[in-house]
Amino acid sequence: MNNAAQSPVDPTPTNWQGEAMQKRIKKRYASERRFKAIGLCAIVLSASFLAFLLIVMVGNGFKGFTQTELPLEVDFPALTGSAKASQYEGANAEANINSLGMQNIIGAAIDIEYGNDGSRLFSAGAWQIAKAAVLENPKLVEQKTILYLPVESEIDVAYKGDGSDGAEKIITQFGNKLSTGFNWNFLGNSDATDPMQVGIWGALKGSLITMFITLLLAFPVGVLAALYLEEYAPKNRYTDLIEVSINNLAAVPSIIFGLLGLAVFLNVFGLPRSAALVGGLTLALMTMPVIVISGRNAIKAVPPSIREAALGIGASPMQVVFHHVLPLALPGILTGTIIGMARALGETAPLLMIGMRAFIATPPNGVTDPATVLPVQIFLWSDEVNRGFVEKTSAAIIVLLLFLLTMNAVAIYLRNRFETRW
Amino acid sequence: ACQDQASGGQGGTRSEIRIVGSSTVFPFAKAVAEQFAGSGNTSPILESTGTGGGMKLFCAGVGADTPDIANASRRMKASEFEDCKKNGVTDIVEIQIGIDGIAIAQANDGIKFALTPKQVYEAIAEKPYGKKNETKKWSDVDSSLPDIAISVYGPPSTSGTRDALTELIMEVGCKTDAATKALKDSNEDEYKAICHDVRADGAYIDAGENDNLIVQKLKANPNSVGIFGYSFLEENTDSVRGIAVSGVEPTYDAIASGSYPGARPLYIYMKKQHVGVIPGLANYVTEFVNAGGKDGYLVKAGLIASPDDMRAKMTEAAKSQPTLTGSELK
Amino acid sequence: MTDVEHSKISAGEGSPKMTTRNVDVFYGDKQAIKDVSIDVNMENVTAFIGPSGCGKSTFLRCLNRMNDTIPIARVTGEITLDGNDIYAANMDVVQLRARVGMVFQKPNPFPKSIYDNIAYGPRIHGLATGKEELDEIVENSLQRAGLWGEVKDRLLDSGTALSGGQQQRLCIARAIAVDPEVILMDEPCSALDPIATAKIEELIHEIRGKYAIVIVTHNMQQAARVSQRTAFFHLGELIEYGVTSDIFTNPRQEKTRDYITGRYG
Amino acid sequence: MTDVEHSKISAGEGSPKMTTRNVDVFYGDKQAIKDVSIDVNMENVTAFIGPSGCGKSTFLRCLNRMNDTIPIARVTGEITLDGNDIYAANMDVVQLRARVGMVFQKPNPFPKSIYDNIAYGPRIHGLATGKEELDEIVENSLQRAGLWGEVKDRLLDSGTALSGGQQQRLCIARAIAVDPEVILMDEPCSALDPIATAKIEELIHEIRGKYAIVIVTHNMQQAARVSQRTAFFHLGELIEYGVTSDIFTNPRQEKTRDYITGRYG
Amino acid sequence: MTGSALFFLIIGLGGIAWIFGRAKARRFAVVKSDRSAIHSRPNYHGWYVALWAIAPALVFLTVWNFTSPSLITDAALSSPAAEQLPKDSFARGSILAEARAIANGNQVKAFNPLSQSMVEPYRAATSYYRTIGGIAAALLVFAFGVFAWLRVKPEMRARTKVERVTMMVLLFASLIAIVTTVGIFLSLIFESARFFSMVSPIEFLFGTEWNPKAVAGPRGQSGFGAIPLFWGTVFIGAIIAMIVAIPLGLMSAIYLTQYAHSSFRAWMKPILEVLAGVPTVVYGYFAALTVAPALRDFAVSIGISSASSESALAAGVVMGIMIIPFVSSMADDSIAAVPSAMRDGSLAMGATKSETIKKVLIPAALPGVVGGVLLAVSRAIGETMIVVMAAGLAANMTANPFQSVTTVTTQIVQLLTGDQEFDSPKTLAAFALGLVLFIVTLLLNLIALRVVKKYREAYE
Ligand SMILES: Nc1ncnc2c1ncn2[C@@H]1O[C@H](COP(=O)(O)OP(=O)(O)OP(=O)(O)O)[C@@H](O)[C@H]1O
Ligand SMILES: Nc1ncnc2c1ncn2[C@@H]1O[C@H](COP(=O)(O)OP(=O)(O)OP(=O)(O)O)[C@@H](O)[C@H]1O
Ligand SMILES: [Mg+2]
Ligand SMILES: [Mg+2]
Ligand SMILES: O=P([O-])([O-])[O-]
Repeated sequence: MNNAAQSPVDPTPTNWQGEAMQKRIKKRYASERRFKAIGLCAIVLSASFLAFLLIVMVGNGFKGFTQTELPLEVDFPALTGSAKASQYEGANAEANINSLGMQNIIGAAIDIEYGNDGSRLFSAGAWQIAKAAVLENPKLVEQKTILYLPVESEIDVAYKGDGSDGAEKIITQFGNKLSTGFNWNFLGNSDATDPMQVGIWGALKGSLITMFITLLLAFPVGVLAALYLEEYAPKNRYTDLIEVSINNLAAVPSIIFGLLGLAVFLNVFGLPRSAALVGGLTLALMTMPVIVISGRNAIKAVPPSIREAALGIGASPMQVVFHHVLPLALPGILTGTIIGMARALGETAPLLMIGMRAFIATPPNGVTDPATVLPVQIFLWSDEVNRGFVEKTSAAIIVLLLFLLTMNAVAIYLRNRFETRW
Repeated sequence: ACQDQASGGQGGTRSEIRIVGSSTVFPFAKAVAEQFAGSGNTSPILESTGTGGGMKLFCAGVGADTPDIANASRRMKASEFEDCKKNGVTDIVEIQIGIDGIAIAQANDGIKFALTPKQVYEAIAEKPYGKKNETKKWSDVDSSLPDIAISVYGPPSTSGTRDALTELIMEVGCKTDAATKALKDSNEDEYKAICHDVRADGAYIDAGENDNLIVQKLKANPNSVGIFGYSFLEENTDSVRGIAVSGVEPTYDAIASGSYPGARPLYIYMKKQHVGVIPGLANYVTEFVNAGGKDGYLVKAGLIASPDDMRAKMTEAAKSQPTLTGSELK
Repeated sequence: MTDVEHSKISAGEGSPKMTTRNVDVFYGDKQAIKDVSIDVNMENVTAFIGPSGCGKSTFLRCLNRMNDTIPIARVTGEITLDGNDIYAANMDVVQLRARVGMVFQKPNPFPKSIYDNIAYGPRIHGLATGKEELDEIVENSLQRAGLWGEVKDRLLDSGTALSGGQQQRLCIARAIAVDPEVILMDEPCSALDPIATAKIEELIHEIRGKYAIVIVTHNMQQAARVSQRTAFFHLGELIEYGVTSDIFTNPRQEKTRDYITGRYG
Repeated sequence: MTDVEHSKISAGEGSPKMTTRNVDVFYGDKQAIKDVSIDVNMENVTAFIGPSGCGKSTFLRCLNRMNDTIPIARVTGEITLDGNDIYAANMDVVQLRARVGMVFQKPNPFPKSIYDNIAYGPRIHGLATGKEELDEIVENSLQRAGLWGEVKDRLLDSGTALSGGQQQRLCIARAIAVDPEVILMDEPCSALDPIATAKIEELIHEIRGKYAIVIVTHNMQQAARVSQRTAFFHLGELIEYGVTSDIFTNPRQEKTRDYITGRYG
Repeated sequence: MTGSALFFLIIGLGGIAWIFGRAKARRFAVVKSDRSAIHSRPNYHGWYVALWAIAPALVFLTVWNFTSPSLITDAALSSPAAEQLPKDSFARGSILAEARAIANGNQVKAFNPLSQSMVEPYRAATSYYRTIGGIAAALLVFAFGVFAWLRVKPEMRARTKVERVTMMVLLFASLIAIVTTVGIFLSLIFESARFFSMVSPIEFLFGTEWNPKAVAGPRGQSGFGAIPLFWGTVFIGAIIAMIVAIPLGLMSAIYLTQYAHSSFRAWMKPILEVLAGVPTVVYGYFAALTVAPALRDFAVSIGISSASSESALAAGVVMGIMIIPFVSSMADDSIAAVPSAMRDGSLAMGATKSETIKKVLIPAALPGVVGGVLLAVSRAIGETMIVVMAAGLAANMTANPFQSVTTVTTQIVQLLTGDQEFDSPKTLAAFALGLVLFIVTLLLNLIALRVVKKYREAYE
């Protein structure tokens, strides 16, 4: 077999310096560089998608935190027939103010200063600002004051640089009087028809209540189930079934959980529609498998030698778990929980199924109150035609992303801080 | 005592008004609700479910877990009234809050054209005059129409706007064919199938109970046509414009005067049995009626005020709360 | 039982603290220990030697039922502690393990402070009624384990921050702290350097008066140095058990001789 | 350089194919190879022996720059192939590795067919101009690796389906297929049974005429059997390098003697 | 005593029981220093007594919470004030509820004047029954507590018993997963069965016309052919999204694991992960607001006049972006699982890095990558918000990515928001679609997990 005649390789040792070979190698290196560049491009492209998305959202949304205002001189004594400040203090302040007819007062003040057409300039809910101002400082009703009230949405949009012709005209007319102020309404109000009046507080509160319920249910159940499966479960058909169920639940599309919530919580149990309670329950079912899986991984990462050590000095299996395994696995469990909660916080589809998309103008005060949540609010606003909603939607997205990124950052921090390798 | 347990002795009451129903009335109801909440009342809970869906919920019974008010973009049907009665909802107050027209609209930057009920019918019916609908482009319907694909975003079958569309436009178009018209007496089912059924091959797109969505889709697809309540047209004149039907543009005056073919009244239905139980229910209805006046804020939002005599009647009705007998419905 | 076999069971005098009779251990279908009978005496160090995989660890873990933690492991035969069958239904495993302490091959301190490492056992068993008493137990155990001097100023440092040899002594101190009667050690020095090993051997030497100690080792020199009795295992069987000096100088079985002289293993 | 040291570099006659001078290798701050200078000759088998962790593999991997794949590894000193510095900037690593082939401790055939395993190298280097030529190279390499007879009917089976010894021979055939000048083998038999080992040794014996072969081994008998020259490493240093028979019968250094006689390691 | 007060009372009494149990155990613990004589630590005896004391009382509390309100209402109704109540049940119920709220201090002012008159009877009845409830609960706690306390003996295996209870709690927690799965399955099956009693499954699964109608009219049910939906789902989720996600995800993973400097990797990996953390509603908004119009303008400018703003492409591309980190982390894992010996073997042959990756690593990691892609597909087809906001509603069967298609999830949302009549096939169709989606994603997952597991085992 060492017969040279039959081997083409033997007689002529490879000429590595030959021209053909050198060319070939050049080509191979070129392809190497190309491949590497493609890889880099893929990453840069993926990252720039993210950057682009964030820039678009922040670019649009940042305007949502400001509003355009016009000054309005209100001569309260004249318009109210000299109301007394003392009426608007204390327990009955709210009721008394309502009876004052603030809407008419402001309407009249607008007519005086800006003519009969003036009310077109102001946001329909502008008078509520005045009401709030008086509630805060009842002395106002005894004097002449200048209030800065939000303008009508079209004008607001136009003043921020993207308006229709009609609105532009008004802007040139009142340009010197218009000013920009921080939109406190946006942080304090709930849903509304007028984009100048909308706020995220209602949705945010709904989100917080929903998340609270989710956490309350999913965390203990998830952790206990993880403990059972990892530490105690005998290996048999039933525990396999549990295991398969959990793995599959983690992969079930979220909308299916919405169908479950609708069919079971609403139709069978008759829980109230649109309530944070049902939302929390539904999301808890969705989050629990995530917590179980991450919990099991964290528990698995606790070295068996620790368990042996504890068992070896006479700790009972329960003591081993609660004294050693659980504390050591806790950072990992918490990381998984935060990630699961972040997912739940951003979830929309299942909540649509259980009616958390109603128009709700006041923040919820309890778990059974009708509520909506941030992502659903974003979804609802995104459907609005009024251009004023574009910036509000993006602004709400910024708030949501801030929450989510904070949660993720905490999770990453926890993971790095407590990442112990034994 | 048992009865008290069963019927809400424990279920109890609620402090906020619950409203369901028409997506056409929804924005008006929203505005009224906001106003209502702003003057010191608990904010009502509103859900836009479409007229038919709203009626279902409304008629499900009396009690805290059923809505107090159903908005409707058409009158309650006798069958729905029966359904209500069956479930114990016997005292229903009907209030006409104003008028709306179903607007056929397109984006401002689309190719401008006008339509007749006949053309609309032939373009979107499942079986125009009994034959399968083969049209793909508007020009297939009528050569005078532009050469663009038929793509109509419209309301779903549960919606009042859809009922208005079939009754006020499609049926009118359908009846232009004598043979089909004759069918009405001989074979009502067949007649309904021919005149009311909307095509399902993608040319007519059921956009759900969300008229805003249709406006958005029109903005994005200038070659599409949308069908929705006039108020949405009025609110979005910077992006969409109405298509003249039979030569009449959908304008306030045309609809108010009845010269526009697609005009129809809007209603709200209130459970009288809930008055005095749900705080503020009657006040809300009064507010609604007042807001629908010629200079009320609903008109600014695109509602067309009812004629004065009807308004007077409704102001009275909000006060005295007469209940429906069922005989006035069909 | 033949004569030869019988002679294996009890090596030398002294009261048997633990006895085992005809112990078989199975992992699933595989038999890891075959019919082993041995007595372990107080105030003695018993060494288990034998080639890798012969079942030394398996047998050792029978003595405090640590095998219970392996689902597929099954133990038959009789094992007694002070005459009570430790596999009897009414035997409480937790208590058994407190009485029969264990030290593992790889030092495994808890990731807690040195103090808490030692105090853990006394705490769960309620051996101390107050802080002072606990302090005393901790100091005592550390002293006996020869670690007190090295750690007395850093009792609140983590146990895992110690060196390997210190960690192993910490583990021994931890075992001592619950005041066991028997201490099982599974190759306690195999992860340690020679100096640390010497310290541990010295420690075993010092504490053996109070406990029955059983030690598994690969290192025959170590067995010869620390133990009074030696058992030689081979393929799950107990080949020979006797006084250490006899085993090393004058083994009765050929296999033992072969192993000791390095013929195989 | 002292005399003794110099004598270490080149063991015996023959033209040096590769030379190394004062090679140091660092992993991060840790020095794994200290000032090693060695010549490797054609048509010779050079064996590297030494206790575990002494740096044999590290040094071997310097010879075809496989250390480049470890980010923290840093090599200084001079290593030449046919007189060209292989760490020079203009040295092409891809070519170098084709010329200096390597066989690893654990057989690592690609999860491809036997044919594709062998053809892999010739394909990427463009050594065959057509299908027939490639077939020929494959057959040739397998024949030289003594595997042809066993696999000629199943060339399309996966390489991972072979037995361990066959896999290792496949890896050798794969290395041969690119027609290298030097073949490095890092404990090629340590994962194999004695029969497979014998086959590999026989194979080395057969092919050594064409290549310079360097083999790392733990097994001193193997070094004695297959190599003509042996280098003994200890703690990263080259203790002794010379003709194999001299090293084994008459080592100059005490450490070498101790190692060879099994005093430690 | 209100329910929550009663709850805290019971817990408080349980605490006392704990102390007593523990104290008793301590006494003999001190006396008998012989360890083998006392089985469990005093703490466990405490827990034993406390559990006995609390558990039956809590069961009682649960039952009482359901029964006592009706007892109270009955009592209140038997008072003379109740005679003025209207007969109408809702008004009546509402007045009672209000009276109850005022009596309980949850409400200050009566909206209905009649309520005020009922407050006093309510208050009386409430305090009467609360007293009864409180006493009963306390008695229960006491009785069972004493029973358990008497059983505290040195040899009593309190620890074992307490641990058994704990174990049952753990087992119960893990059963919830099964209950949920069964719940999902049953609710889908149940509603789907109703649907299929109205619409033939054959028509549903193989029909090509999707135009669901609400009323089951005499004209029969047509318009429930879901093939266009399935096609749209596959087109967007499994084709377009994957065309975006697979190359980008795979190449990102390759670059990060094989080429990138470790510090670059440390930064880039979390950044890519953020892509996965952005809520889907945000992607949907981004797709609808930015991507879709841009793609439409582009399509029109190259002469595709039929381009729709809710194109399959817009939804698919954005979904693909969302999936990138998913694919890349799966690919990352699979490549990392290839033994480095493989890589070394190839490099030692003189292969360049890219040749090694393309010819050795990727083929070796292929099963893992494929499994990962299957998981990604299952995620993509179950994704809802992006398609709801950016994909169309028109059930087209087109392969033109610039036209609009609709998906299963879009239609589920469409069918179930707004009006819901659970006797109409239109509403129930959503559940049938959900069932299909559930089964398909389940199968995909099972297959993918199996593939990945097999692959992992191959290299272990
Ligand atoms: N958990 C287990 N499951 C199955 N078989 C096991 C298990 N533990 C040990 N074995 C088997 O039982 C036999 C005895 O193992 P054991 O660990 O007792 O040996 P050993 O003498 O301690 O060895 P070493 O000196 O290596 O520690 C071996 O064949 C081993 O493979
Ligand atoms: N990738 C690496 N990173 C850091 N240190 C390493 C690395 N590889 C080897 N070392 C260290 O370098 C020294 C030499 O290792 P090397 O693998 O070369 O020894 P060896 O003689 O081949 O040992 P063996 O006979 O066990 O293969 C050892 O101390 C080892 O711990
Ligand atoms: Mg062992
Ligand atoms: Mg989603
Ligand atoms: O929502 P509708 O008004 O069309 O019923």
